[in-house]
Amino acid sequence: MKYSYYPGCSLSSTGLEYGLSTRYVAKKIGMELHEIPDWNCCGATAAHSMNHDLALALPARNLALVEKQGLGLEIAIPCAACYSRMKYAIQAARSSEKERQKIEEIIEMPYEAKNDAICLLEAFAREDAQAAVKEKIVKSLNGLKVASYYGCLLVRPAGVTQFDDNENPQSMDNLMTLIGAKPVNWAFKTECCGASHQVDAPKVARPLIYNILRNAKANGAEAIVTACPLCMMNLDMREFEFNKAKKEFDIPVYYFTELLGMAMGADPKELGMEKHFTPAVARIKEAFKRPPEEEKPIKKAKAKVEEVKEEEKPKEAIDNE
Amino acid sequence: MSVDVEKKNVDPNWEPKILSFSCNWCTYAGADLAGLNRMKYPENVRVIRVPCSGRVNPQFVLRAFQKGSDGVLVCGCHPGDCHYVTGNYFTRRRFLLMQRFLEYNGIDPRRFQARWISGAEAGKFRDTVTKVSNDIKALGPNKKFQESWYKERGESNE
Amino acid sequence: MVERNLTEAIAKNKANIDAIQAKSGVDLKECYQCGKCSAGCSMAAGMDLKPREVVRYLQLGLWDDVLKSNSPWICASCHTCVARCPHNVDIPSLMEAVRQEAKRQGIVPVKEVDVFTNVFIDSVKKNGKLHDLMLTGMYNMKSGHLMQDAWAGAPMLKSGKVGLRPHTVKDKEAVRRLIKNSLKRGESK
Amino acid sequence: MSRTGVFICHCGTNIAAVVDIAKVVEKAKSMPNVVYVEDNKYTCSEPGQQAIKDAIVKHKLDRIVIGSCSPRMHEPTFRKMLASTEINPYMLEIANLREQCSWVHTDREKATDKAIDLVRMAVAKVAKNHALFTSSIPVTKRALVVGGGIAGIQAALDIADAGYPVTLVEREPSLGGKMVMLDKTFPTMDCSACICTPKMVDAGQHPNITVMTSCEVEKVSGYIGNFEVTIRQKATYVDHSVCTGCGICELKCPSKVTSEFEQGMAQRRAIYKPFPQAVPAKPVIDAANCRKLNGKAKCGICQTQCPQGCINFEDEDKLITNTYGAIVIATGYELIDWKSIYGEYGGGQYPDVINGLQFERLVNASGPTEGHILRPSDGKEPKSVVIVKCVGSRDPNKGKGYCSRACCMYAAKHAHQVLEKIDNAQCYVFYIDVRTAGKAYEEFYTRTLEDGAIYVRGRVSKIYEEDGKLICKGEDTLSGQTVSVAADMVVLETAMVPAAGVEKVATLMTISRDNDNWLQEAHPKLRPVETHTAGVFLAGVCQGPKDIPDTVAQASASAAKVCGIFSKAELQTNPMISKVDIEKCSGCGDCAGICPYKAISMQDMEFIEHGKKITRRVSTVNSGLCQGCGACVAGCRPGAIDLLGFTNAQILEEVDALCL
Ligand SMILES: Cc1cc2nc3c(=O)[nH]c(=O)nc-3n(C[C@H](O)[C@H](O)[C@H](O)COP(=O)(O)OP(=O)(O)OC[C@H]3O[C@@H](n4cnc5c(N)ncnc54)[C@H](O)[C@@H]3O)c2cc1C
Ligand SMILES: Cc1cc2nc3c(=O)[nH]c(=O)nc-3n(C[C@H](O)[C@H](O)[C@H](O)COP(=O)(O)OP(=O)(O)OC[C@H]3O[C@@H](n4cnc5c(N)ncnc54)[C@H](O)[C@@H]3O)c2cc1C
Ligand code: SF4
Ligand code: SF4
Ligand code: SF4
Ligand code: SF4
Ligand code: SF4
Ligand code: SF4
Ligand code: SF4
Ligand code: SF4
Repeated sequence: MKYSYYPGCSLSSTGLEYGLSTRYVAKKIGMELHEIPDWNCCGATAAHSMNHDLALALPARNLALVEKQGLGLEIAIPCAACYSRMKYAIQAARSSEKERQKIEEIIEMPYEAKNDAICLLEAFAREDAQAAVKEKIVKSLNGLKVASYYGCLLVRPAGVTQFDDNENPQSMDNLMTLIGAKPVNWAFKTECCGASHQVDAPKVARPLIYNILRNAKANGAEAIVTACPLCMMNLDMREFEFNKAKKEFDIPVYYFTELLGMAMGADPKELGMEKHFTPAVARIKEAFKRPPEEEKPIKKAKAKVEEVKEEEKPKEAIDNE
Repeated sequence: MSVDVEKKNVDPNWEPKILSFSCNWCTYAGADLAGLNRMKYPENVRVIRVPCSGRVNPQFVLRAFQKGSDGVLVCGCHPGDCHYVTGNYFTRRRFLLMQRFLEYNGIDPRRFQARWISGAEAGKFRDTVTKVSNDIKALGPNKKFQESWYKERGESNE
Repeated sequence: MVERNLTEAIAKNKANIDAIQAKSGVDLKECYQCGKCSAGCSMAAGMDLKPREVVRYLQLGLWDDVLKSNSPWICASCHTCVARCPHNVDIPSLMEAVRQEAKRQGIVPVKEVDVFTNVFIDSVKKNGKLHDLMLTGMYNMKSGHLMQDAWAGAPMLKSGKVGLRPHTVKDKEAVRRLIKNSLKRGESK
Repeated sequence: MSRTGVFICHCGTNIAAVVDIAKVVEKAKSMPNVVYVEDNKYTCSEPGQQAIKDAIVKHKLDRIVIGSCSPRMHEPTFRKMLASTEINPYMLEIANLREQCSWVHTDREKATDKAIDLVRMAVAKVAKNHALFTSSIPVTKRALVVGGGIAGIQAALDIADAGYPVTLVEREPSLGGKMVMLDKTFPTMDCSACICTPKMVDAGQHPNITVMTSCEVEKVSGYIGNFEVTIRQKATYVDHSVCTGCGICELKCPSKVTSEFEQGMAQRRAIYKPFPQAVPAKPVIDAANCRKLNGKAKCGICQTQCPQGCINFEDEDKLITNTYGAIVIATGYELIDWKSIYGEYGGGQYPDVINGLQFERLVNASGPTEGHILRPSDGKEPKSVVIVKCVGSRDPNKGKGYCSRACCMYAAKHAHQVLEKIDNAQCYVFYIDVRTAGKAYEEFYTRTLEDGAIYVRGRVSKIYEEDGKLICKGEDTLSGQTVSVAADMVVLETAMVPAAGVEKVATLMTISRDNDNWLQEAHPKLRPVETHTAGVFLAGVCQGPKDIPDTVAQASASAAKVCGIFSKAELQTNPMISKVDIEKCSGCGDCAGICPYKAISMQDMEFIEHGKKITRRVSTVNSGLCQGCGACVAGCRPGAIDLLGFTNAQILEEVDALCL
């Protein structure tokens, strides 16, 4: 579990908690994250609104720095937007020699598109990480009902990201099950949250957040988990805003790393969890106090007993006749 | 390994002679369909109808090169779709042997191609023929093989 | 509504529409107008032309309508449409190509989106990294939405989520050159 | 010296517009052995053919070349014409001047040059042609029908009624296929079971029909007139010869599993008949779910309960071999597995999103709800029903590119049924096009609109559950509005795909499949029920999506084809087969290994060599089996085997003529 690490701009600003909790959890499970030296902004949605080449070049400089870093590792990226931009850049550079050379010319650095990028969620969804997480769990979320929200950029376009199903992904749900939470079956896992348009076209974009929250609520979610600072920021901040107008939602929003951290016994402060707009600490503390979920093996045993009984019945019937 | 002839002194109006052995059930039907659909392709390919690509003796190919053909194309049904069940598997095997043999004798392997074209793939027929024709045009006339072939026997190539 | 003269529209705009197809890699003929894209589009409610209509208008040669449309500016590039499209029509690429072309001609139907983009890139140009406070401040100023999200400023400053001083890259010059190089190449792709 | 006549066809202007006919004629005159050349406007026409016949007499021709359309088009025509002359029908070669010349080229000069080459090649080849003679083989007048849906049943009945014995092989425990699952059938809305079950019974009782259920074809060899077919009778563990179908066993069996027939919406037992009117009306044991047979428990209840003592747990698969003169394939279809490809429709997580066949069972009076349309999730009557068409059809990205052809109509049927059976129901049909190409179909669709069905033109993008409703999001592309419907139940009209296992059937019969795995007919318009394997015919959906009227029509057509074969005492063989020169044969046996039809066997033969009798192994070809592929020829090193009609000498002449 060794990765080059591209935190992206958000993790030192609006996504502070994500950065803190990622560091915390990674350290716990022995995942090495080697931050790319002197990385720059990936350009997010703005660069590709403006110019195609710029949208490739900004992430490509970071990728070239990874090659210069020389560790030969995959790059783990916590932010879905950064992840998407990096994947595009890698794909473009690999698509043709011409394209790759063009990128090199623009960034004025050698770039061979050697390293792959994965999202941080994928790094944690891998078997080795899951096993390590399992070992470090000290508290269970005791069936806390969580709606895993993946957003668009982690899973779409499938040809670029090549990660999980684009309508009903499972990787975050699996991690949540691992720490004792209960993922709810809901329908807005990969619906768009409006991304940057929350700022520049709020009238159109706000309802998207509202619908996401509504569907999570309708399906009984007590919390939403995310794997992207933009999704998180949008949901958390706008839920707070909606509630100011009318107290309608009581669904704190978390980074999956925060919940992993909590299950590993972290203090909420270490993870930055008090920084959310929608208060988030109480819900977890309350969950920890719940009675533990019934263990599954017990259920199984019961079922077995029933089955045997059912088979015995007809035998009696024969004897009677 | 000897290389193909250089393209020196080639008449600009020169048209290659390309022979295509096409199986009756797939490629020949595909070629007919290309006609029905009025598709256009170069005129320099002549089709010889065979019942199955598996019918093509290596001897035919040799003879074609020997007599002045610039390229030979063998076409049949897709593997698994042969009208005669397995004929094209034999074609495939023979084709590889043949190509190696020709290469050994100094013929550019691009001059001898095998393709799978079904009766429905009129477009593929057109594209294949066009590509092979362009490739061979780029390679220029085929002389080398004939020369060596005849020289070995102490004959001239005329 | 005025009657559209298709003979004229198609003849007049063929070159533009061919160019947009080439640039976006979208073959407009692929779309058979099933509407699945519009139906699933997250931003459709704010679009004057729904994604399907953008394609349709282009199919019919109604180029000017599309250039002036707000849809390419509102599209969030979420890729829901293309993921579900039966014919894999890459609408986000099409939107992007139209938006860039509109901008080139000075047509900016949604000023805010343009301002946001420019401010964002300015911030990157200046520091190599994004400075949220500057982004929000400059955006509000330039877009005229002075008080937008101002309520969030104080708590975020307090929690350290936004800082007064930007984070910066060390090699600012490299990033600046990179941006210059990209923009200089313009649409040479 | 042979005397070749060359006839160049204009095909109106089809050839003449591009190829300079006069020049071709001129050149042909100087080709070797050519003694006569003429051109005709329409060679295949009555006068065109007469002109050739006249020329044959007048110029004492002994072989001819025709430069015309593709030999795939008119070779049989011209062979037939030659049959009425002095010349053997096989003394003919055709230069393809239309499909492979005038239609694909525009440069007149180059096309003409090519035409000349093609004629020269044909002239060279024909010089080496030999007279060939067909021989005859006897016909076994018994037919095999594979697949017992309505297509197979109809074909079997028609052949049997014509007086020929038929074996009808069905892999399920009963005949009936999909049709017997349906409730009513468009456009007449007659009860499907009422018209289908009598046919099943007819087939079951017909003196000329042997119904073999729980059977599959295992092996096929031979050729038209004489196919040797091995059928695997799967173990049923019930002796049907004594079983009375009383059903006691079924009632007592404790092992319940979901019913395939009821589309997963009801249960059946491990010993079961798929449905009450099954033909044969006798149960079978499903070994995988029988507690005794799968080793999970001792059970054996059915055995103790059966008054006839028919249960035999030791039953085994049996192989039965018989000879058939012709085969009809009618393996039908299944519905596409939409759950694995449409995550946006919930991927199967919502029980009230069902497919069309499930709906058929729900409205069917003998179905799990006795004909009441009730939601699978909670048994409540849905008041608002959404029907989504083209799910998996016309969607090359996720499903299939083709149109499934019957769903537009049965979607209208389903809408009609919803509105008829549920009071105050709302029914929304999301569609892209409404295709009603059949007699009385458009009228049927219009009636559904009159019933009050709301047709919305657009493909649904997402279906999800919220507050107990299924939210369907679509666009009404006619008004340009995005719309949503809160439905209680959603019916997805999903694509038809070929029945599982069709690849095996196709391979056994050596017939080809198209890109979507539908079985390939010999010609889409003019030979729609034939295949490229002589004596094997197609009926029903196995050839491509269609509804019942078309299925039945095709089934009767294939039956007519079979009867056509059986009406002859003997069949004429294809004389273009391989032939061994035993003098040259080294007995290596390579050819026998190559032949895909097992037409070649090695036999010991006695020879007189140097006055001495010796025995040598040589190759012999079975003329009934040889299909004329020529693979053996290319594989014979000593050149002992040759393919008549495409001999080495003929092809080499063609090569030489081109390379001149
Ligand atoms: C929901 C729905 C509603 C419909 N409603 C109508 C309607 O109202 N009107 C109408 O005209 N049409 C309707 N249709 C279409 C109709 O179902 C078909 O046209 C018809 O059933 C096709 O019959 P078939 O015999 O070709 O295929 P099938 O009914 O599929 O029969 C094929 C049979 O072959 C068997 N089989 C498959 N493979 C093998 C094998 N390898 N060996 C042995 N046996 C095998 C199968 O078990 C099956 O019994 C509807 C279809 C659907 C899905
Ligand atoms: C414009 C057009 C384009 C088409 N294109 C296509 C196409 O591309 N592909 C396709 O598959 N289909 C096509 N079709 C359909 C196609 O024409 C028909 O499906 C087909 O020709 C029907 O053949 P038929 O023998 O049933 O009828 P017809 O061709 O009408 O033949 C009936 C014959 O019976 C004769 N006749 C009528 N009454 C009597 C009588 N009382 N006594 C004796 N003789 C009688 C008529 O003179 C006629 O010769 C097209 C149709 C049209 C109108
Ligand atoms: S989903 Fe695709 S095919 Fe359908 S209207 Fe949109 S772009 Fe066209
Ligand atoms: S990519 Fe754009 S057009 Fe497509 S669904 Fe998302 S917002 Fe709508
Ligand atoms: S023989 Fe062929 S080419 Fe000549 S008229 Fe008939 S169809 Fe046309
Ligand atoms: S109980 Fe025996 S006779 Fe009756 S249906 Fe069952 S197997 Fe047949
Ligand atoms: S043995 Fe028992 S489980 Fe098996 S079929 Fe008979 S009754 Fe059913
Ligand atoms: S028949 Fe109608 S519903 Fe079915 S695939 Fe074709 S157009 Fe779609
Ligand atoms: S391959 Fe030729 S030589 Fe060998 S057995 Fe067959 S016919 Fe005889
Ligand atoms: S020609 Fe083909 S089918 Fe005939 S014997 Fe030879 S290999 Fe077998």
